[in-house]
Amino acid sequence: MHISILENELQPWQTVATYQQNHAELTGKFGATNVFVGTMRDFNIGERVESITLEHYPGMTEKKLQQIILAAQQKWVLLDVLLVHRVGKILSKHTIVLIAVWAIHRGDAFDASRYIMEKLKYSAPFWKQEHLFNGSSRWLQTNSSGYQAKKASDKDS
Amino acid sequence: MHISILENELQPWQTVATYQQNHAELTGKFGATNVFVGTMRDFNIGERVESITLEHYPGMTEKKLQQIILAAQQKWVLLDVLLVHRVGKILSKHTIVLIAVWAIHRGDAFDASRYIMEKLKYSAPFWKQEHLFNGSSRWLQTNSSGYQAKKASDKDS
Amino acid sequence: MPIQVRYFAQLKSDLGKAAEQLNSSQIQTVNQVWQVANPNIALPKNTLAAVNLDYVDLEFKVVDHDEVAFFPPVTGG
Amino acid sequence: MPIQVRYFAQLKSDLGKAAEQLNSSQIQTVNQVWQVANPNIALPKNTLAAVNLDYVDLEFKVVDHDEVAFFPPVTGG
Repeated sequence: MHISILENELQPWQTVATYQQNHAELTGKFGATNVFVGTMRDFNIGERVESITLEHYPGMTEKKLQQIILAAQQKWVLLDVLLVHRVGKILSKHTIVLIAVWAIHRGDAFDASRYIMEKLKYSAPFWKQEHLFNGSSRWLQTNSSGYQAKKASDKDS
Repeated sequence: MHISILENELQPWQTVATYQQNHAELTGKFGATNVFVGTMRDFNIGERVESITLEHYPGMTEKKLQQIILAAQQKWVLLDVLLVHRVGKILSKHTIVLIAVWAIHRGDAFDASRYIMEKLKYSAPFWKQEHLFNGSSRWLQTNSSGYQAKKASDKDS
Repeated sequence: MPIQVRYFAQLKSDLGKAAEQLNSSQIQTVNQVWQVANPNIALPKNTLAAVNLDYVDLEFKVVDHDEVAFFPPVTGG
Repeated sequence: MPIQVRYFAQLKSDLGKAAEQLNSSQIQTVNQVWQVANPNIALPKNTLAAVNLDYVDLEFKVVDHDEVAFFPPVTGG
């Protein structure tokens, strides 16, 4: 398990490739890798967004993310999990979060990625403040209702 | 939508990064990307596997994969789908299949990736012949029961 | 009528042939394609069939110039 | 008893403070931490609380040197 809270730009595919290269002990063992990447869109709630500031609660963030991944490891057979989350100022089009799960079987990789992402959205102490092109800023009030809810009401990534 | 049947080694993360770079029209629009990668393991059904030969039915393969992705696009709101499947001789530890889905919302990206992968496993005309380290070869008889089935009986990636 | 027949994977190995052409006015269904092409061999259980690149059942009607394929359960991905 | 209090995100902006230390023998619960720290302000609806980096409810008992945090619903990912 590797958790990283990153202040700089995140290159998701290069990060996964490098991580996999540096963990040669996994090679030949995993049959299924699932990677989820959350990216900042240009638009949100009808407004053009220039950037966000992602605040978090240092210490609690890492603890909570670790608890989430440990819970996933209890539920599914996982070989490794990499979780990287940006904080600070993030420009539109940039990566916000990366979750990579290596497993023997695909069911575990799919289920665990999804579980980790949902738990993160609802319990990891991150807060987004959006900076609009019109110069104003706003705190996001709630996160999306997630994949379990009706798809039509799923307003966020 | 892009479907590729590949005779040469597949570098999954570089492939996704390059595809995304070459599709600048997606940038800023997608909030969620899900990538599934299936990789050849060292071991299967208790034997050390040196390589596989992946046979397919040219023409039907492409048609079937296209039908699967079109069906996914009917079910979920997707911005783009990339599917690359190896054929021919594949060494242990090498990538077999890559499915990348770009969507606005994460629920769509997760659901569609999973759907495409399951449908591919059960209906795309690919066949694996395993070459063991003891010199013998065997055709795989059935694919795994998938993620819907009991996890304990899920014997394949 | 000429019908193209193709075999894949273990079925191809077991039969020792990958493709053949049939010309018979007797053939109406996919099942009959198999019977004419392999008169002494029962169609192996679980064999899948496709006509012109789409899955069909064994009672599917074939017509002139169809491509009929027989193969074992798929194991890709 | 000394208790560290922290605020995040919009709550921090609204209150105009990020952290403070309380010293009061009156405090037994998280709810009382808020009341002593913000005597004239009702705890905003949906506010979440954590003690020593774990979520708690408002009746959770605090002890000396605890770090108590208040913040709005999270919106990461």
